[in-house]
Amino acid sequence: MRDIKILDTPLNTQLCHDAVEDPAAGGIVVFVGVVRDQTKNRKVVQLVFESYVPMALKEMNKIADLLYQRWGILHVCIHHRIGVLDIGEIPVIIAVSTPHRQAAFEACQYAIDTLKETVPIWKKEIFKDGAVWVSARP
Amino acid sequence: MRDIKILDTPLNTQLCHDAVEDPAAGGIVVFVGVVRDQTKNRKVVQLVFESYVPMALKEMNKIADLLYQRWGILHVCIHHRIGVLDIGEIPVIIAVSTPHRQAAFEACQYAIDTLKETVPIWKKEIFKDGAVWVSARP
Amino acid sequence: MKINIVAFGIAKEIINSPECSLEVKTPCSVGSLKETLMAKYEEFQKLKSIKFAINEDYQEDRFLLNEGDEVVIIPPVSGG
Amino acid sequence: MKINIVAFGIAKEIINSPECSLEVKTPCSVGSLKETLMAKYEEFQKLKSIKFAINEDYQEDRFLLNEGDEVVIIPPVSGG
Repeated sequence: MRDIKILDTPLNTQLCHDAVEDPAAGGIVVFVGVVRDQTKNRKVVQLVFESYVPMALKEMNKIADLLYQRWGILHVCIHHRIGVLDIGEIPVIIAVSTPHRQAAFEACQYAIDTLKETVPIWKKEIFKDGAVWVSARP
Repeated sequence: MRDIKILDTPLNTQLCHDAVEDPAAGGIVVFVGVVRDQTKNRKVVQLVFESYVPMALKEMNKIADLLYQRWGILHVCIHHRIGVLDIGEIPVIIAVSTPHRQAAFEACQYAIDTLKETVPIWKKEIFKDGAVWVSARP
Repeated sequence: MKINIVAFGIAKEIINSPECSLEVKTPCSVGSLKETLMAKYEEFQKLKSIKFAINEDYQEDRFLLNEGDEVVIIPPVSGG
Repeated sequence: MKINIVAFGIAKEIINSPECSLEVKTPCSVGSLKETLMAKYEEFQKLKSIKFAINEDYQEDRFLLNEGDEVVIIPPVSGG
């Protein structure tokens, strides 16, 4: 089962965990991204995420395909939030279940690393005195 | 903050996640161990966990010490359950928060790998026609 | 032919609109569309990278555009 | 001296009790306690490994026991 969504409402860790439960699962690894209060020692006030949604879902599904092929995972849940997020809120959750735990760690880490490289979602950091689209400039 | 417990009641993923939240956290990794329905192709009915509790807590705290030293984690939560568990129930949850995600993955995986080597907790697999203390025999 | 282009993130700010259209020669590759765009909006040259999605998939410079393709500028992504 | 020993997991089944006591010569190391125990309960020789915790810490064979120490047999652990 795969549960891949882009949502404009708060994400829920328990929900993503439950989505990948299975009697054959020995391990579940959940990665939760959190909005930090600072970046490069500059205080962040809020983050704004926007996405090219249909393509983002397509790319997230490509990641899921690869997790099944390469790690033989049982289930994957990827939820990404868009809109305005405050410090401590959750932009992304990835949950993976596998028969043995090592594969769950590897697959989950691969998923978040790849998501950050390929999925068309953009983050703008809002500071007290300005705003920056993350990663845009060299 | 560290939240290290051995419990004889069901574990809760959300609770362990919440225990490691922090405004400075960029990533939270949660490992959830689950009772599988089989081991070496033999159908498991139940698991029984027992522990030398005071020493187990001491060893779990040693693991936590190392996570702080080696990975500079922000918080860790380790909950281990004892008693009789059915298929799909959760014997262990480890949640780790760090400023950057890579450290959270590494620290969480180190914690579960080490827990399985050093913490005095024993698991008995109950089959339809017998029972085995796991790992005891060569 | 006329190519309609959708922009997100910093690309939207650079063209100062969520979309624009460019008149290009036929055939037009992704690569030459990129050049045309960078000439018109010089700010794009300052980005770390710029990719294009055609009908919801990344495409290389040598990919040829058809009229009616959904063309989206993909500046460096930063999800997660 | 008399050493009281607590057992968990398969060790509890081998000695058929959650605890037992052994009479040992003084000084007695963890290593010689282990030998005494394995001689008395031969089933321990079939285990993958056997360790001892003295007052809630693992101790090596050369560690010397004191009367009143909390001694626990630690068969192969399998938590998680």
